[in-house]
Amino acid sequence: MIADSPLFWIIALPFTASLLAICLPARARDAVTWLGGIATLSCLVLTARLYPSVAGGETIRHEVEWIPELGLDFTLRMDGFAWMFALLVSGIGFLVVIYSRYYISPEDSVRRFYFFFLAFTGSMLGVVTSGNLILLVVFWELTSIFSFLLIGYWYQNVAARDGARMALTITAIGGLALLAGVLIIGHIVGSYDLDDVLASGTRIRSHQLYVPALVLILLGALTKSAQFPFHFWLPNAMAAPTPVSAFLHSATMVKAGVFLMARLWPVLSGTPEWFVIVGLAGMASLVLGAYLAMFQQDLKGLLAYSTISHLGLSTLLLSLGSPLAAVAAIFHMINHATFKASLFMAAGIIDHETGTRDLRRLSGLFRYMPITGTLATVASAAMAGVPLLNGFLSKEMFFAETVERHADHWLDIVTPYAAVLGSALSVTYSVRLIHSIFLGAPPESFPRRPHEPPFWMGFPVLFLVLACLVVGTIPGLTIGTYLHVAVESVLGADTPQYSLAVWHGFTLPLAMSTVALVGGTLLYLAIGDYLEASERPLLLGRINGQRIFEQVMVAISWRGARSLEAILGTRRLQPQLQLLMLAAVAAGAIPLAVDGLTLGKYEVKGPELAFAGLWIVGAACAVTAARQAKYHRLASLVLLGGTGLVTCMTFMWLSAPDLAVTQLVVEIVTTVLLLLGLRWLPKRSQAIVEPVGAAARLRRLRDLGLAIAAGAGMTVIAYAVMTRIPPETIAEYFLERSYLEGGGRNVVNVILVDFRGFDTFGEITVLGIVALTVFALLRRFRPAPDSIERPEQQHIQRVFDEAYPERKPDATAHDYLFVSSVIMQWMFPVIIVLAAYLFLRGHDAPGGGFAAGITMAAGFILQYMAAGTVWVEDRLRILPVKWIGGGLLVAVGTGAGAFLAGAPFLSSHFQYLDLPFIGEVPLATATLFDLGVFLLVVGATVLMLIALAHQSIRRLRASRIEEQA
Amino acid sequence: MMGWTQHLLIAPILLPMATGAALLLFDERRHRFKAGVNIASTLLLLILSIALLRIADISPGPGSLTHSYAVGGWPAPFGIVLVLDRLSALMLLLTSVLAAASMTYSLARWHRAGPHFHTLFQLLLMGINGAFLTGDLFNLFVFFEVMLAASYGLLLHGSGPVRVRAGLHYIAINLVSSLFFLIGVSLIYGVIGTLNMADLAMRLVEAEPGNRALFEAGAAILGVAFLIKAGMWPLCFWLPPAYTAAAAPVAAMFALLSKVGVYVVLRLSLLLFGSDAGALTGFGSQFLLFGGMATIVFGAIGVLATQSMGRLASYNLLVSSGTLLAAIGMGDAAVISGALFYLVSSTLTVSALFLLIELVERAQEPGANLLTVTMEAYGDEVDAEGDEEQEVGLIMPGALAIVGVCFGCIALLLAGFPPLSGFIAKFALLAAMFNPDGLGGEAGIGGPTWVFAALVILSGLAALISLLRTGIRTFWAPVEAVMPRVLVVEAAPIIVLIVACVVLTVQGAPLLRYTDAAAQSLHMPANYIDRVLPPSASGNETGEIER
Amino acid sequence: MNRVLPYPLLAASLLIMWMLLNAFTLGHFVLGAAISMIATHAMTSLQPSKPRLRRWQLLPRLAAIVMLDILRSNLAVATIVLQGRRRERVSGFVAIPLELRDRTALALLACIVTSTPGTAWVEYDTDTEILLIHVLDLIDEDGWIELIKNRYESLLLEIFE
Amino acid sequence: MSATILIWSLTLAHLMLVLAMACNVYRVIRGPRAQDRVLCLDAMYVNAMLLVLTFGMRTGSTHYFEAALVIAIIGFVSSVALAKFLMRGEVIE
Amino acid sequence: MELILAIAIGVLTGSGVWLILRPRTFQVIIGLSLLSYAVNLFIFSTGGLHVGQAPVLGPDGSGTLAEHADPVPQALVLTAIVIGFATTALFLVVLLASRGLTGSDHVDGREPR
Amino acid sequence: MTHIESLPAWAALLTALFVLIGASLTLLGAIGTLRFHRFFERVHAPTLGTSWGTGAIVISSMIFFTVLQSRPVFHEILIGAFITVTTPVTLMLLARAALYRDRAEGREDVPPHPAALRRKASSGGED
Ligand code: NA
Ligand code: NA
Repeated sequence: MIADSPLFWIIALPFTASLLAICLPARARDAVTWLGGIATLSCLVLTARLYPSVAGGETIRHEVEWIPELGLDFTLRMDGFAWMFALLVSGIGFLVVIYSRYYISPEDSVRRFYFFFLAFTGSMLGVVTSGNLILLVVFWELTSIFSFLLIGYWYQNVAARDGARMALTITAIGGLALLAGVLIIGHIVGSYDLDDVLASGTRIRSHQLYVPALVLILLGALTKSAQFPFHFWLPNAMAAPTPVSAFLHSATMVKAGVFLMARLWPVLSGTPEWFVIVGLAGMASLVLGAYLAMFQQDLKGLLAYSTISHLGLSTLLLSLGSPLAAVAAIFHMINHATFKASLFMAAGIIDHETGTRDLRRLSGLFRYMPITGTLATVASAAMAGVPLLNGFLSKEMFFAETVERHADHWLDIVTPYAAVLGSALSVTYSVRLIHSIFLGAPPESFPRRPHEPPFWMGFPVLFLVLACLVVGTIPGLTIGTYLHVAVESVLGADTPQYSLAVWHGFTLPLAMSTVALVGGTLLYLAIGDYLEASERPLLLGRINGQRIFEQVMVAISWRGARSLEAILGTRRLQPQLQLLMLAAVAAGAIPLAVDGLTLGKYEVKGPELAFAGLWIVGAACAVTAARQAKYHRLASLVLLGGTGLVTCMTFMWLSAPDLAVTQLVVEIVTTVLLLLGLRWLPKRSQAIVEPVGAAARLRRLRDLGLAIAAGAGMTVIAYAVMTRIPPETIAEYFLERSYLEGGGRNVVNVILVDFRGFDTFGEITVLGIVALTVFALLRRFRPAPDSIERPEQQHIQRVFDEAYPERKPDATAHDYLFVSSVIMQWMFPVIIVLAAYLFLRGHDAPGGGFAAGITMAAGFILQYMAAGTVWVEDRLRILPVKWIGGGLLVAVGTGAGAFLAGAPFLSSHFQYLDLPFIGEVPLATATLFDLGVFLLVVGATVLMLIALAHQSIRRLRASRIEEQA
Repeated sequence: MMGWTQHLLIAPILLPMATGAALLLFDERRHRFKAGVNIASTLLLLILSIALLRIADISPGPGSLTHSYAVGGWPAPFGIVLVLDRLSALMLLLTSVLAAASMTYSLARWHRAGPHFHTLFQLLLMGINGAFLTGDLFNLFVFFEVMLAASYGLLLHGSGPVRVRAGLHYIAINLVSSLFFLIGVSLIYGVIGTLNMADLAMRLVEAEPGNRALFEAGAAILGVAFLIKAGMWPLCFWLPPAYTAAAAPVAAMFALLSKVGVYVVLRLSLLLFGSDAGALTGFGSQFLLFGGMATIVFGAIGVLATQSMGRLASYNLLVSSGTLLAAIGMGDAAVISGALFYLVSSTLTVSALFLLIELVERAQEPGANLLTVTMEAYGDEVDAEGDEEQEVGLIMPGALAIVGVCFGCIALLLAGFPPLSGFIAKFALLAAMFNPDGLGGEAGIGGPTWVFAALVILSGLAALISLLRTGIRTFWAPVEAVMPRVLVVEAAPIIVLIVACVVLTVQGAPLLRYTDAAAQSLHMPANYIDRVLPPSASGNETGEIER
Repeated sequence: MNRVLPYPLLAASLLIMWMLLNAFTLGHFVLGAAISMIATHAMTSLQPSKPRLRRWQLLPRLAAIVMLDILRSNLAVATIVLQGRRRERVSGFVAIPLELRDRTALALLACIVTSTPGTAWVEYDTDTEILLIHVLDLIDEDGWIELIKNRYESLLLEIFE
Repeated sequence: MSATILIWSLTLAHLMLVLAMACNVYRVIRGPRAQDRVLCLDAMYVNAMLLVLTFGMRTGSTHYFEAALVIAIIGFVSSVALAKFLMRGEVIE
Repeated sequence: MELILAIAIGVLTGSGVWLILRPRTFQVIIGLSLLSYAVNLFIFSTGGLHVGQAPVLGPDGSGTLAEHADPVPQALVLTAIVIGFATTALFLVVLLASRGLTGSDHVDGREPR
Repeated sequence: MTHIESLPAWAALLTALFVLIGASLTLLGAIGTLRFHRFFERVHAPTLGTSWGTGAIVISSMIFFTVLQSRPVFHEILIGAFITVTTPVTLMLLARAALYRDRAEGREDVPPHPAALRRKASSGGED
């Protein structure tokens, strides 16, 4: 079971506690702290209790299937190395909790802090115990995310926001690279399981994808560990609360990178590529970090650069490829964690007590806080590599390794010098740290009067410093066995002989240590005052990583992206439509060009003169409509009608009477519709000046070309289709069964209401939806200011009418329709009969519900035109929305009626009913369906037209209200 | 005779249709009643789609899982058939989940922002479901139109200059694309003589070579129409303005609309141009691959370039479209399985983001706390009385924190960061790309695959950078954050969608097994054809759900 | 009768229309009757001005006269078109004071005038009751006034008022 | 013989009617005024209707009747709308 | 016959495409209408051309493709006509709303600078 | 064209005659729209087609189908009737609109409104 495994709980506990923390009430500050302490302590204890099995060389595994298909399993795996790190993480985590109890001020949200902190702890423990590389990436990214949230804990500060963002951006880039690298590893190995991967070192190194995998994984590791050239995010992350820095930037987060390099060291190391990349990064970080640390005025900044430098040391060690170097690297990782965590916490105490972290303002603090001063001094000494402290031991091993020959490369020759230089600089900044803060004259005033912190706040520092001392003096008795377990689990059979003795005799490494210590101290004596006064580092001061990063980010992700977006995209409609057309023309033309177009020979009778004439008329209308649409809208509309008419005639000519009828009625209603709209468009006479000149001409020419291409393409395709021998189509089936099984002679109509009634079902829905949309839109319609006025004609006629008061008001309008409206009204019942005729005939002859519906709607419109909206609506109560709903329901109800007969939706049923006197009457459910169509079409058409027409009276109503006001 | 359960297949179309139509018969001002009916219908649809998913997934293995329903009792290929397989069932479920979320969200205020919202919403569902279910090319056009028409209405829902301006472009472009659709379909009919997709696939093999060029032209023009909908660069510039302008619950549904285009491309390209298609095998796949990758690039650039959250979400949608299209272009079953997982996850995420944006904006400016609806309806004599009633529902405590957490989760999901399903999805895609024959296979990795993989990863990075910028600006930078008035019905759907993503993370394996089976069966078009076309096409006895 | 069938003539005409369109069978009589009833009722709800047909038996005579006149005018106008500019021709407006009040009758007159090639109904002012027509071949203005008034208006007055 | 005459006369009628449409379309295109265009569009409708009738005779089929009837009964609706637009600037008041 | 119709379709398409690439909304709507004529004719033409062979069956109620035109494209055109009508109406209203709300009848809702 | 051959000669000739008459009248009307120079003249032209142009073709159609189907076919008469009734509506409205537009532009060749005439006359009487 899951719960049985302590390994599982080591991960689960912090996460559970984290969620609990955020759920606790805001007042329960102590409870939250206790929760954090218990969680970390439990992890610590759980980890510690695993020691016996780990020490026996066993690898504890805990596997839960997650997505086995993809090789992703929730595999936890603990060996000595992981154990060592888990201990470090949970141990220092616990100390940080104790410390934070006193650090986090009452104004800050403790819940939020522990939410993030514990989740981070869990993620970090996940990273070290992941037994599956993908799972490792998961936890890896989680550490990035939670570190982002922790760094941004005081998000009110700009520095915190910027630092957090930069940290996340850099580490996330690295994390993604790591993912890619891991994927390649998976591709090479065939598994993401760490054990499998560790067993496939040779295979990986000899694979052609080794270099990309290596580069990507190193990208992940180096960014995480803030190694050159990705180091710059770490100093900016110092905006985090100090406990966070103590935890993340000494012991955990940044350690993840070197941890990973050590973890995969057996698999990836030993090649020239590894040596060069890792070595360069490590060496540069070592020296540069130490150099820049000297110049820092911010206490935490100094520690941050120092961290970069010390991690560089570990990295450099790992690059060397020798097992002994790896041992040293692992040892230094542990040592660094202890002294750096204590230093960070000490820095936090100083900041907490004095209110500043500025080295220039801090001075003579020893007098006020001797204990803290002592502890910090010891820790600094460990950092500087002073003998009898843990830092000295690993540094000694480091020197010993650097003088060895590892590769035939200039880098290898430079290493010892760089090592000494870095160590010397490290001594310099360590001395400066102590000297500047604790010694010298106390300043006139601190923001607060400093004193020693409460015992439990100082306790973690004390504990860690003691650890430095103990390890530094009796390494063999203390760390020795544990280190050996860790080392052995990484190196396995390659584990070298090494000794952790304090004294190895007068060796070259000792000499190097001495040089570094003396040189560093002398350097401080020489330039200490300069450092104290410097604004920015010498030489490299102008190179500000943060600024470069920000500039690059702005350039690439903001300005660059914006200009690219503008180049690659557009927000204007015309270019978009051009692209659409271009795409369609290309889509049609390319296959034809590639596969070759063959024109068929099939032809219905030769060209007919009248038909040609018809299309001369049609084409003339179309082309003129296109030319006139800009300045003469009405003309264009009329010409469009002409084109439509010719289209109708074509349908008629070519055996499609149904289409002819439908197109006709639609044509008529569309014309009315567009005319209704025309009233709200601006007058073209007051036209906006259109762009002229060469560019505009070119644009028009291009559009013309596109239009001609599209037209030509359609001509070719249409001609090719028409002249082919027709394929065997499904149509035969319809012709055969239309009458026998569909009960109708008009095959088109039977297809529409029966064979493919489902299409019609959707189609009327479209019409209904559009009508509702039109209605909705027009309810919110606001005419443009220049359209609100009555049309010019009405204005003139009104003036005329007012000039002749003896006539009725609005006499012109009245007289205009006085006679003709009579005929228009008398046509109403005729149109109803026509609609009924088209509807009932539809199944056997041209017509059908749609044509009937539009016809009926035309009848209504005619009444509106004849007598005006108000007049009609006083007399006829048309509820078009109900017609729409009713029509849809009739259609769906008819279709669903088939369910009762156990047949699929829309299955039709027809029979001949023998009525007395009348004879046989065909009754088809399809007719009922068509009734639904009819109802909907009437409703939708009327709704659209009337909604438009209502705009005119809305305007009247509005102006009337205005007049009253 | 058919049992009632066998009609389940058509229910996802009929139910929303009937609901939408019935709602028209009631007075527009009965908002609560209509909302109740709508939500009940949407939940029923959710249950229905779960049932259909179970039907589609009832037996193990990829084959013999296609169910067909001959509408009107006319056998395929003559009549219209609806086809249910794993892919369509998955899309149906996704639709109904999003619908339930959006619908709930809209109850806070949006459903009263204009007339007939509920009907339009239900009819949109009808269109989407129909597009997923139909096995007929022209019927697909019809359902596309239903869907588009409803989307026009919903996009314009609430009116206002921004929406109308965006709507004009959206409608113009979709009208043109509908014309392309028609040209493509009719050309295919003219050349091949059928409209049924399965029949088409079958006849294509026998089609004479002389007709092939014309068919290809038709298919390509059809493809342009779908790719416009799916949002492939350079046919996608309409999408960000339109989706940004739409009301939040509408935009959340729109996140699915572009997936309909993707769905159709996937369905048709594997059915018609699959491995059995002879000379037509792989037609257009290169184009999809490179077009998809271009779309990812453009989407990622847009993601980086934008300041507005709406556009951010839209561009993320483009990225996801591009990813899916390129994955289809790769044509590999494993990749498509990953892509389907990605589709589900990314759609849920972007929908959640679209819903969230409004709440976030409410937190940014105090004015937004006022009813946006009221502001827009100001001075409208028709709607005035409707806004008297207060918004319904409880006000969410701790809204800002919840909004922030949701935003964080969505950011992780979009960027494809662990631990949420966005990561699983991208990992599934990448793993399939790197290991086309499964982990440990021998197949190498081709050049385009490298580019595609890089783009998948880098687009996530772009999303991260942009969301980080936006998130910090929104949640961290303001000195005095306004406590937004967020109703429970607004926050709950977002949380539910995010929780769904969490579930996808934890229960990734079952879904991946499902998508795997779906992808496998897509790669066996013969199965589909056999199930859709009755053994003897002349038989009358059809219209049953066939197991 | 009035309530069931407010416009009997209309209903009958519609019925005839229906049977012309379909067939003269009993079935279509029944169906047509139903449909024409519906249509008539729809018309009723519009409440149009109801014409009072006094002597509807004169209608066929009017129709015959008009058809013949139209035929004549057809030929006349066709000649004009064919002649083109060879003949001097004056066209112009003629104002005719009318006595006809009934709107339906006016509509009928309008149909007659307009359907006759060569004359076009242009404007009717309800206040002055003056009809303005346009004549294509205006030789004798008074002749046209006479024609309209005597030949058509008087007959229409007889039928309607 | 008589059949030939009928066929020829129907074909001729087609041509004449199409020619009539062409004449009308000239005015629709050239105007000069909007009323000319509307007038001639209306005339085109009538020409088209007559074309439908003659075509019905030529094919001996009654399926074309509905189209002609539709033009006869509601063909004038759009022309009325256009005319009213010219007069009042608004189709429905 | 085929050639005439093909050219006609081409001319309608060309005019329509030209118009939808224009900047004024009214031009676009006329263009869309012309394009839908073209597309309807195209759909129609894919069934092949037939004169005097309407797909309306005789009294015996039987028929084959030899004596009747293909009814399927006709049915498709009918659907397309309906949808075209609906969308024309919608586009019209949207362009009016756009003109009303933005004050411009440019397709982008603002005059180009 | 088998159906045409089954037609008796007299019917065929009669049909042909009426068709040609109708088509010619319509064509002449259309030519009229080309030839006439003013709108108010052009307005007369289409009536050729709508009156006897339509009439002749309707008659020929009735003859044709009556003979062809050996039963009375009269429904075409409806077309004639409705064309006669509806065309005037268009023409009246259009002519009046044209008149208004000409008056609004102050053209001299159209008569003023009757009301204006009357006022002129009455004011003239006062003088
Ligand atoms: Na100092
Ligand atoms: Na006349």
